[in-house]
This record gives sequence, C-alpha cells and structure tokens, in this order.
Amino acid sequence: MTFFVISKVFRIKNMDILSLFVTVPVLTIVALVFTKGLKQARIVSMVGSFIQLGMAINLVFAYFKERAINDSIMVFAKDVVWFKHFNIHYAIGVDGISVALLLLSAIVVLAGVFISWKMENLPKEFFISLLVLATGVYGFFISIDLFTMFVFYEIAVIPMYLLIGIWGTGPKEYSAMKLTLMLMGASAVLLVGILGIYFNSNATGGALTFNILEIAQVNIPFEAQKLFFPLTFIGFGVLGALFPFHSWSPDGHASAPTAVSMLHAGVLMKLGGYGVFRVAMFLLPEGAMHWDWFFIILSATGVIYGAFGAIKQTDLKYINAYSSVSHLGMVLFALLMLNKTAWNGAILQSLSHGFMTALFFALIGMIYGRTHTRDITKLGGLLKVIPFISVVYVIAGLASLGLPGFSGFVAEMNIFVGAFQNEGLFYRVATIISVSAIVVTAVYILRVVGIMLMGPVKNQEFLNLPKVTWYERTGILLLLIPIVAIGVAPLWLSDMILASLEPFIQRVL
Amino acid sequence: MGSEAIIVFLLAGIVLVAGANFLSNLISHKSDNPQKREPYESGMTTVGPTWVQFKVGYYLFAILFLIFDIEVAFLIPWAVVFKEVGAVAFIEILVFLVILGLGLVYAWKKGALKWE
Amino acid sequence: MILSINIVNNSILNMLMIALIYLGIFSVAGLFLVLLERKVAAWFQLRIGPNRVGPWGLLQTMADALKLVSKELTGTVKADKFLYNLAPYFVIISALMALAVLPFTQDFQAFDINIGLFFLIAISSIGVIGILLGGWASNNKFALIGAMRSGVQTISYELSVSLSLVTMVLLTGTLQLSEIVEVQKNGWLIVQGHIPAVIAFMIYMIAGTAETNRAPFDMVEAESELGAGFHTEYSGMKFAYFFLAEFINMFIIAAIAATVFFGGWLSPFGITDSIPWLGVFWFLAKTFVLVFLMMWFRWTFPRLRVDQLLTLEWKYLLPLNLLNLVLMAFMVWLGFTIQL
Amino acid sequence: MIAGISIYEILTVTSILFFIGVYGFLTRKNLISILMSVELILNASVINFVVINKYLYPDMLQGVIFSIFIIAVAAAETALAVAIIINLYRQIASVEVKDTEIMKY
Amino acid sequence: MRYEILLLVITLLLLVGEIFIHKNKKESLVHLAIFLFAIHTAVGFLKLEESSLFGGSFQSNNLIHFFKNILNVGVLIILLQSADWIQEKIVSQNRGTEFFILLFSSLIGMYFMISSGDFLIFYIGLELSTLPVAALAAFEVSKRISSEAGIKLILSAALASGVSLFGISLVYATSGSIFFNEIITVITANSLTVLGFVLFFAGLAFKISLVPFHFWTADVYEGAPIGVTSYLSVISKGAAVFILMILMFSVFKPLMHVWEHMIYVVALATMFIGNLFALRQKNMKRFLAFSSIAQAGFILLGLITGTQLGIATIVYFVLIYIFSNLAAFGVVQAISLKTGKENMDDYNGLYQTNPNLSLVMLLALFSLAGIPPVAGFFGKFFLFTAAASKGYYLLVFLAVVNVTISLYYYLLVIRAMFIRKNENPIPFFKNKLYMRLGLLITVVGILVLGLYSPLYDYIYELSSVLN
Repeated sequence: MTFFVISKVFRIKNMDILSLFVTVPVLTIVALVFTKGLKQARIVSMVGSFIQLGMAINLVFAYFKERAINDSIMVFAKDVVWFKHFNIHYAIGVDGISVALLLLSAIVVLAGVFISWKMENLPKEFFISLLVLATGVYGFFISIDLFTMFVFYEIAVIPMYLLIGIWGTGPKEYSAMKLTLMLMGASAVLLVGILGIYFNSNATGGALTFNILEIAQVNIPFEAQKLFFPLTFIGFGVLGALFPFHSWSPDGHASAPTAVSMLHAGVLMKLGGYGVFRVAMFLLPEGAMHWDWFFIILSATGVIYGAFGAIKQTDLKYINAYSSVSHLGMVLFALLMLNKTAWNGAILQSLSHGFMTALFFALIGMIYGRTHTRDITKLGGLLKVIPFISVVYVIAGLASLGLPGFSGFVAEMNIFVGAFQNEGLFYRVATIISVSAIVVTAVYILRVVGIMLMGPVKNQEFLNLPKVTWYERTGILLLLIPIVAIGVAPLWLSDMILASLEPFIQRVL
Repeated sequence: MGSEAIIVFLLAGIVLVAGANFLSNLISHKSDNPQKREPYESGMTTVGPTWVQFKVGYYLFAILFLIFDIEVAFLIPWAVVFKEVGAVAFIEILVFLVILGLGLVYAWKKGALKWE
Repeated sequence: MILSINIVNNSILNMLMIALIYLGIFSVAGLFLVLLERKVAAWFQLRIGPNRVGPWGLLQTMADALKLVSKELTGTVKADKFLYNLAPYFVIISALMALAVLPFTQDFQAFDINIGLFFLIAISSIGVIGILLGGWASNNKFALIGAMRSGVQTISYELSVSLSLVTMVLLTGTLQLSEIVEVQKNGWLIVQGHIPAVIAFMIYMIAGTAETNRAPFDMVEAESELGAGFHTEYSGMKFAYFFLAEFINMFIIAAIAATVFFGGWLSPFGITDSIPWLGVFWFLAKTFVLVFLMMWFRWTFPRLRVDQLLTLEWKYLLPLNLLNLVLMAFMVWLGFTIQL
Repeated sequence: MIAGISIYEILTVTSILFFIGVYGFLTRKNLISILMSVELILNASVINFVVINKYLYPDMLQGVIFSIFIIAVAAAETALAVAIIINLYRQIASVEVKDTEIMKY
Repeated sequence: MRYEILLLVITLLLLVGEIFIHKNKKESLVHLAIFLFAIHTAVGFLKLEESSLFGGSFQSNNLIHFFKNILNVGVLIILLQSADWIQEKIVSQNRGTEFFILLFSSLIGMYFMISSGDFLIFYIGLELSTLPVAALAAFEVSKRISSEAGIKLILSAALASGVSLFGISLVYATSGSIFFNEIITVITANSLTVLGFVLFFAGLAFKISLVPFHFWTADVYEGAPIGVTSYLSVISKGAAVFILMILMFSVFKPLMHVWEHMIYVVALATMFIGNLFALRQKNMKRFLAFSSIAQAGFILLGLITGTQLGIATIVYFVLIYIFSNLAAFGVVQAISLKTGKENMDDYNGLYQTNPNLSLVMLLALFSLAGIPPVAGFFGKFFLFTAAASKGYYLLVFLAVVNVTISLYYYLLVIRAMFIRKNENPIPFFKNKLYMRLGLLITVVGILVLGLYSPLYDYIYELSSVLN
C-alpha cells in the first residue's frame, strides 16, 4: 500500500515504518515552505495527510501481522543512540494503544486539512503550524524514550500559540497565552518528574536510562515514586484537562480556529491521558497506588464540573470544550481505577472522544462560518436550513451521550463496568458521581439540539445559508465513519488494546 | 628607626612652612582694605565664574600621560634586571615598545597630540 | 638602615639633627641660587646685577627674604581657603624630600633607599599637585590657566625625564643612588654609555628644565600674558615658598643629572679618592655647572608657545627617547659600553 | 616590615579603606567621587598584597608584582573612565549621578 | 598561545592600517578586519597541543581551545552583524577600525583570562577584556545614552574588579601563592579564605550580571551600540562563566560545601529577578538584557554540580546561548539600523513586512526559551539534568517555572511580530550580505547544534580535563 510505495521511493527498510510518521510530516512541511498561495498549500498538505492516513491504516494491518509473530511489548522497535552520555536514545516502538491513537491522529489531521480548505489568511503558515503539531503528536505516540517523548510533547504544544494567536477569534491573544503557559508550566512539572525517574532508573545497578521499557524492568524506590508520581501525573494531566488545571481548555478551544480545535481536542489532549498511562502509571506503579485517591477525587470532580459547566454555557465551543473536560476527566478517572476493563474503556473513550469532539468542532466551525455566531440562543431551526450539518450534529451528540451503537457507549460501558469492580466505599462513591455525569451530558446535548436545531428559524438571514461543500462533507465523513465503526464493531479494536494492556497489568496490578 | 625618616622630612617641611607663616604673621604690618582681597585681574573686577569647564585638550594629555607613565613603571623593573636577563628581556621589551610606539603613532595620527 | 648619616647616638635626636641640617641646606641653597640667577642674568645682559647689599650683593636675597617675611599674608575672599593654604606645603615638602635622597658624598646622604631614583621621580611629580592646587584654589583666571598649563607641561615632560633616567638605569642595573655612583667608578655613565647616554642627557636637561617650569618653558608664569601665572594670588611668604621651591627643584634636577650622568661626588679620574669629603665639592661643582646651563637656557632662548611645547615633547622627545632606550638596551646587551 | 606594627593593624586599615570605598561607591552622588571610591578599593587591595607578601611570604615577590600590575591597570581604568566622563560632561554639563539616569527600569 | 599571538598580530595590523591608510579608504579596513578574523576563527579549529607557559601562568588545554573557538565564532557573528552599522554610521566618523581594535583587544583579554594559570594573568585578562568594552559602550560619542552606558559599565566593572582583587588578596594571604595549582594544594575552608572567595565571586558575578550585582546590566545594554550589547551579553558573559567555572571546580573545590548554598540562592534570585523584570520591558535591548540575566541564572544550575557533567553542560549551554542570543540581537540590530526603532510595539506586524527576520527572531526566542527542537531546549534540558544529578529537584523545579515565566515574555515578542496588527509597520527592507550571513550562521547554529549530538559528546570528552 502507501507504505510500500514510500518505502520503495525512499528505500527505507521495513523497520522504519514508524520513523516515517515523523519524516513524512516534516517532508510535507518542507514542501509547504516552497508553496505559494492557498491552492498549492492545501493540496500539498492534503497529499501529505493522505499519505499519513495511509501509513496509519497500513500500520494497523502491519501491526496485526507483526503481533502474530512478535510478542515483545513494543513492536517495530528501533533504537538509535542520540546523546551518549545521558543515555538518551531515539527509541521508537508501538503497541496496540499507540497504533489506535496514531490512526485517530491521522484521521483527525486529514479531516482538519479538509475543514481548513478555505483558509484565506496566511494559508501556508497555517498548514505548516498544523503539520508541526501533527509531527509532535505522531512523535509522541511512537516514542518509548522519555526524552524523545518530552521533546515531541513540547513540539506538539508550541504551535498552538501561533495557531490560536494568528488564526483564532475572540480574545485570542489571551487564550493563546493562557493555553501555552499552562501547558508549558505543566511540562515544567513533567520535566522534574522525568528527571526524577531518570535518576532513579538505576535502582538495580544498571545505567541511568530514559527508555520506558528499560525503566519498567527496575523497581524505582518507593520514596522516589511517591515524590515523582504526582509531578508526572500533573504534568501530563494538565494536557488531559485534569480538574483544577483545565481552565486553559475552554478558552483555548473557544478562540481557536476550527481545525485547531479539532486537532487539539481530538488529538492533543489525548497526549495527556496517554502520557499518564504510559509514563506515570506504568513506570511509577507504587506511586500510583499511593496517590490513587487524590487524583480520583480530582478527576471525578472534573467529570462533574465539566458536565455542569457545559450546561451553563451558551457558546457552542464552550459547551464542547467543557464537555471535553468532562470526557477526558472520565479517561483519567478510568485510568486511576486500576483494572483492565476500566483501562480498556479509558483507551476507547480517548478514541471515541477524539473522533466525536473533532466532529463537533468541525460542525461548530461550519455553523459559525455560515451564521457568524456561536451563541445557541441566537440560533434556531437549523435543521431546516442546513440539514446535513444538523443531522450529523445530532448523531455526534447521541454518540457523545453514550447511545448504544456509537463509540461512546462502548467506551463508557467499559469504564463503568471496570470502575464498579473496585471494592470500597470511596471507589463506589466516586464511580457513582462520575456515572451521574452521563445524565448531565444528556441534558446539555439535548439542550443544544433542542434550542439550536429544532424550533423556528430565529433570523431571516439564516434562510439562505450556503450549501455544504464537498470538502466539508469529506471531513465530516472521515470523522463520522470511525464513530459508527467503533460503535458497531468494537471488538477488533478492543482486542488490540486489551492485548497491549498485558504488560501494564503485570507491572501495576 | 627606618622609613620613619621619610616622615621626619615630611614633618620638617611642614614645620618650615608653618613656622615661616607664623613668623610672618608675627612681624608683618597689617592693614585692612576690601579691594586688597579681590582676585587680581589686571585692575579690573572679575567677571563671571572662574571655575568653568576647561579646554579638553588638557585632559587628553593627562590621559596620554597616564598611559605612558605606567609604561615607565613597567620599564623600571625591566631596566634594573636587564643586564642579568639579556636577550629575552631585549626581545620582550621590543615587543612592548613597538606596541606602545604604535599607540603613540596612533594618537598622533588621530590628532590627539594636536593642540588647538 | 636607611639613614646613612650618624651624628649622635640617640636615634630621635639624630633624626632631628639631620632634618635641621637639611632645612639649612634647603634655605641656603635656595637663597644662593636666587642670587646666582640674578647674577647670571646680569652677566648675560652685560650688567653687574645685585651689588649693593653686602659684598658683590651677596646678601641681596637675604634682604629680599626679610622683606617677604615682613609682608602681610593676604589671600582673596573668593579663594578656596583650605586648598589655597595647603598648596605651598606640597611644593616645599616634595622639594625637601627629593633633596633628602641626593648623595652629596659617600657619607652625606640622608637616606639611601634601594629605589632611590624611582623615589626621586615619584616625589618630584608631587610638586605639580601643589601648583595645580594653588592655581585652582586662588579662584583667579590667570592662576587657573597657569596651573593648567603647568599641569600639562609637567606631566608631559615627566615622561622624558623618567625615560631618560631609565635609559641610564640599564647601565647601572640598580636604582639605589649610592650604587649608581659606585658603578661610575669605571667611568661616568655619560662616558660608559657614550652616544645614547649623551642623547639621554640632552633630553633629560631639556625635559628637566621644562619640568621645573623654567624659561624657555615658562608659560606657567608667562608674565606678559598671565600676570604671574599660578601664583598670581600668592604674596609675601606664600609666594616665597613657590619661588624657593622652584630654585630647589632646579638644583635637584641638576643634582640628579650630576649623579646619574656625571658620577655624582666622584672626582674626575679619581684624583681626590683619598679625601672622601671632597666629594661634596665635586658634587656641588658638577651640579652648579648644570644649574648654570639651565640658567643659560633661560637667558638665551625665547619662550615657546604651548603647542610648540607639547609638540616638542610628544612628537620629538618621546619617540626619540623610546628609540634611544632600545638603542641603549641593544648596546648593553651586546656589551658595546665603554668601561674605563 | 615596619617594626611595632603587626600585619593585623595594616589589614584592619586596608579593610576599612576597602569598606570606605564600597560605601563611597554606593552613596556618592558625583561620578568623579565614585571613581575615587573605586580607586580606594583598588588601593586597599594593593596595600594588602604588598603587606601580605612582606609579612607572611617574604621569600617570593608575587604580591609585589601583583600590586604593580594593579596600579597599572587602575591607571588605565581611570584614564578611560575620565575620558568617558568628560565626554558625558560635554553633553550634559554635569557629572552628577542623578543626571545620568534617563534610563529607568 | 597561537590564538593570542594571531589575534594580536591582526589587531596590530589593523592599527597600522588605521594609521597609514587614507581617510577615504578606511572602509576597506572593515572588510579586511572581518576577513582576517574569519581566517583567525578558521585557524582556531586546527589542532593545537596542550601547553603551559610562563611557569604555569598560562595554561591551555583542549577544552580551553574549544571555548576560545566558541568565542571566536561568536565574535565573528557579531562582526558580521555589526558590519553594516559600522559601514553606514561609523566609518564616516573615521572610527571604524577602532571598533575592531577595541573588540579584538577585549577578546585577547578573554583569551588570557580563560587560559590563566594564576590570579595575576586572570586579573589582567579580566581587565583587558572589560576596559575596551567600556570604551565600545561609549562608542557613539554623540549619544548621551551611550556615554551613560559607558560610564556605568566602567564604574561597575572597576568596582567589581576591585572587590574581586580584595578577595584574591585574602586568598593569597591564606594560601601564600597566586598560582592556581599551588593554591589547590593548600586551600582549606577557613573563614578568611571563604571571605576571600565570596568577594572574588562577587567580582565575577558582576561580569556575569548575577543578582544582586546586575544593576548595571539593563542600562548598559540599552545605551551601548547593539553590537557591543550583544558582545557583552554573550561573549563577555560566556568567558566569565567559563573561568568562574574552572576556578570553582578546581581551585575552590575544597570550599564546595560553602559555595553550593551560595550558588543555590544566587541562581534562584537571578532567575526570578531577571525574569520578573523582563516582563515589564518595552525596549528590546533592555528586554534582552533582563532575559540574559535570567539566562545567567540558568547557567548557575550547571555550576552547582561541580562535576564533569556540569562543565560539559555549561560549555554546551554557552555555545547554544551565543547562537540564540546573537540571532535575537542580530534582528534587533538590523531593524534598529534601518529604522531606528527598538521598542517592542514597533515590532507589531513585523511578519507581514519582514517574514524572514521575524522567523529568525522566532527561532532565537524559542531557543532562548528552550522550546524543542531548536538548540536552546537541549542546552537547558542538560543543565537541568546536571542540577538534578546532584538531587536539586526543587531548584530544577523552580528553574523550570522560570522557563515558563520567560516563555511568557518571549511570546510577547512573538505576539507582537506575528499576531498584532500595525497601522504603519516597519517597512520591508533587505539586509546587506554581512548581516544576512551573520543571521544565517546563527540560524544554522540554532537548528543544528541541539540535534547534532556528537557535539555534546565531544564537549563531554573535553571536559574531563579538570577531573
């Protein structure tokens, strides 16, 4: 397939299937530098993103093939020494979780390019920034070296500033700054955590290392785990909208241009959950046990808070942003539940939320692009005016509130089943609180649908809204198909994830 | 007894001046006259302040002097031991003096030695 | 042991005695030089000079001194009183201390420090501070201009004085004045060093004359343009200090030249080696010949302008001096000196 | 070495000199005075070097040589500082510190 | 000694040229100076034996050679960036060559300073490196602000060296020698030595502009010509850091338990004050001044370790810092030269008119802030690693918080250039060849230095000399 072509062209060996996820976006960026005007820029980025999607799909199949013959934790692993004296390596590899998330990322990036088809203002720079972000995200998901991971984390975060600042709307300067600073502040905390892990990684007498798999072999002293787990957790958690540190998210999403919101909510925030899982919990299991209660409280609060926050808002983007806080809180919550089912649910929820929220933001962008308002009280009866968008919106909403048949249901189901497996009053109470958020979710989703889509058309200007164009359709369908696909046939995905959870279970539980 | 001698001569100088002043005060004829205490300016009353900004050339030469005087301070120890050290000292001081000489030529060409 | 003269056994008393002797030398020499100057001036101008007070006018300056002492010490109201009164101390003390290190003979030298020549160079430049202070504190325009000129002139020529002396130090290898004289037992340095030494001597005399602010380098007190220059506002005894110090400085410059270039108290060809105290005679004789030379300059050359003065120093004497130094070093290195 | 005076007394004097210099540097309002304060500090160091050499380590000349270089460098420093101060004076006709504060935080 | 002699010869050549070349042809000297210095820089990379001269007063080893090369490259960039300014503004005043002569003299001083084997050479090198810069700071004689900068620099530098000297004299009192290798054998942590060390440190802290000795920095940086400012902020600071590091890791190593705490406090104070003051700056030069104060605070993180790792990370950081800061200063200089504008508000909408300059600035600021994948990230990360290797996690944490603060104000500039709109933005202009070359080198440096890991490994190998 695509990979085959690329590997022939660039004469890359089979093992480098992962490095391509970094090189292709970078090559795309380089190509973009030489483009002129919107048309060339979007074509180049579309081609680039298509190749990436192809690579991601190819990776899924390749993964299954490889998994059948290879039972190491990470497959397609590659390891190049980078900084010898710190034992920093460029180490990459994937398991089922990363593969799924890579696929998610590729889809959302492509959809993002389609949604930004008409980006008039500085198109070249926009697509470059978008692809830098994508590079960071891909790199993050394939890294198994903490240093590389941290590098890609920051690469993914920093373009957000320009993306929101230049192409955003509303109080964009403020939002961009807030978002960047909070995320970079989080990475500051994370850095200390990583360094702490690094300097305790030779507990059994080996060399200091950043490699996740190698660190996973040793037992970091409990004292160190106790100290560095919260740092690492918060460091990644902020990106995953952990409760008191979530405030960048609504502002950031509200101000960001559509594609950026999609990418950010759909992909970038997944970095948080993934990092928490892969680094904080995997490497510091005893710390996770120790601090479990504290972060459960935080994330459960986040779930509820996000849901209630969404009810109160009238701005579509804010509603969706708060809903993201709620959903991602659920991811963290599930991760902290420390059992296989909940973890499975958490990963599924990440994926499902990624598609859903990207879809939401895409739709919101289209609505805003036509009506020039995001205030639901000013909208109404859109179902009659722009039926396609409205219908998709309803579908996405139903998926979001966990209707069976859509991805949300599978994910939340798993989470709560897993959560209820935990004995003890504290876990029960926390779980019940979180479950109740589903009800609230239903309330705000239906509220929006009711106010915005149903009823009379409030503004006569809305009667002549432009039709949905082909590229918008493509973008939406790209996102809609997986939602349905996961909902209808979750097992292949679930199997892939569950198999990859084994090492975690062995180490943490 | 040693370097106190310098102090003795210092005191001697002070005593000489102070003593002669005292003597003069003792025997001189005194008369009071306001004009006598005016600054001398060829018989005119002075106009304007005296302590004004002065021609900058003076400072320029003072700075030049400072540099070359320090050079002498380095030359003196060199000169004292020159006989013992010989060739090395000669070459080193040649380098030293060439650089200094260049400095002098530079100041010359830049017009620092011109009195305008 | 720095003090090389031993008159009485009690150290404090000894010091006092020495100080007194030097004060005596100081005043007598000063007075005599003033008279000499006037006589020389007269001879150059085919006059007789002071001839009324005492035989051949010998007591003329004594009478002048008495006159000055009996005058009232006045000062202007606008002056900076403290600095104004402080200035004479500087010139007198620096002159006196310079005098103290000069070796009149082998035994008659108040203190013989191992950095004698350096000390002399250092101490002789303190005098200019007195002049600058006096000129500035007077709050008189003539005085200020005179002082500034004095400053720029003294510091400029100081370089040449020091450099030409350093040139000679190359020959001696020591800074101690007694040892410098000792070295000259093999021939006066001006002979030992021949060509560069002669050049150094000429530069030294020119620069020394300028450093003492004497004609033809006396813009400092150029009567025709500045009244009396930096000491315009000084009268009576206070004027006398500057006057005295100028003549003592002239003596010191000549004495250093005599010591460094002409063998100090050494007699020519060692003719009086058996009678050490005659060294005083030889020393004074050489010194006064040089003093006469300086007076000769005064009554022979017209006064320079400031720019000419600085041009002479910075564009001619200083480069010449540096070259001369290298030449001398080269000579000493290769042993081209003349040893008798 | 001076008979009857121990190194402690001289070091006390130089320390006082040093702190007078620092104090002067911080409190003086005139650029020239500040420059003079700096010179005090340098001179305190010079005396320190000479005295320490003479009293404690008389067999080597390191301290004395050091002091010669300090003097030389201090002279160069002063020359440059005065040159710049003169240049400043030609522009603002003042050498007061308060007049040199057009740049603020 | 090759570096020193070669540069001295170049300086003297220029001096001779200045003396004998006619006034109207002085411009050729600018080209000649840059050309000669480029050759000098290139020659610096040739292999040179380690040696010790003047009875141990002058030492050189491969680490020192490497550091001199770093300084050379930095100065070369500064020369390239300043060339236009000199040609347009200075040559007509017939002072173009002086700029080079003074700059090179200062660089020779730095060579001697970092090669010193005793306190005497160290002191002379220190002064020789500072005094010409003071003259350079006051170089624009017609500008009041420049004179003020000069006077402030020289007075603070004089105070610093005086204080330093007093400290050295106390160390001399207790150890009886001014030679480093002799002091090492006898030094103990008695109170007089510690006092001496603290004073000595204060002197160098002035040069590195560590809090609380940073007061001169902003004023001098603002007033001095930009080329000089960049020289002060990178070369001068880098050299001082290097020698401080060498001395602390060798001569004063027995006092480590004393200076650890001191550095800890100073590092925190420097980072916080530098960063917090930088927040409110409107003038780009002052802004970069405070930012460079803060950067100095980060350097101390490496200093606190006292290990080979510390040396390697510091040298590496300084190398990267030179490129990043020079890129930023280069842009400021280019804009200031063409338009005379130095305020942050003037940069509004710069990307619209001058995209290339804005991108260089963007890279420079990201590098200064420590954003991957540009080089600054690696420098900072390794410094933090070095500090963490000694268990100073809290310090690292606070430092990283500072990185975030610094990111805020760096983003302010980026905001001005990329996001803000401007009624009359800085018009488009094309830089001359030298400036473009100067900026290009820095950009390449920023992009490559971090990713190219053998460089760090090489530095690490070199750093073993002290242990």
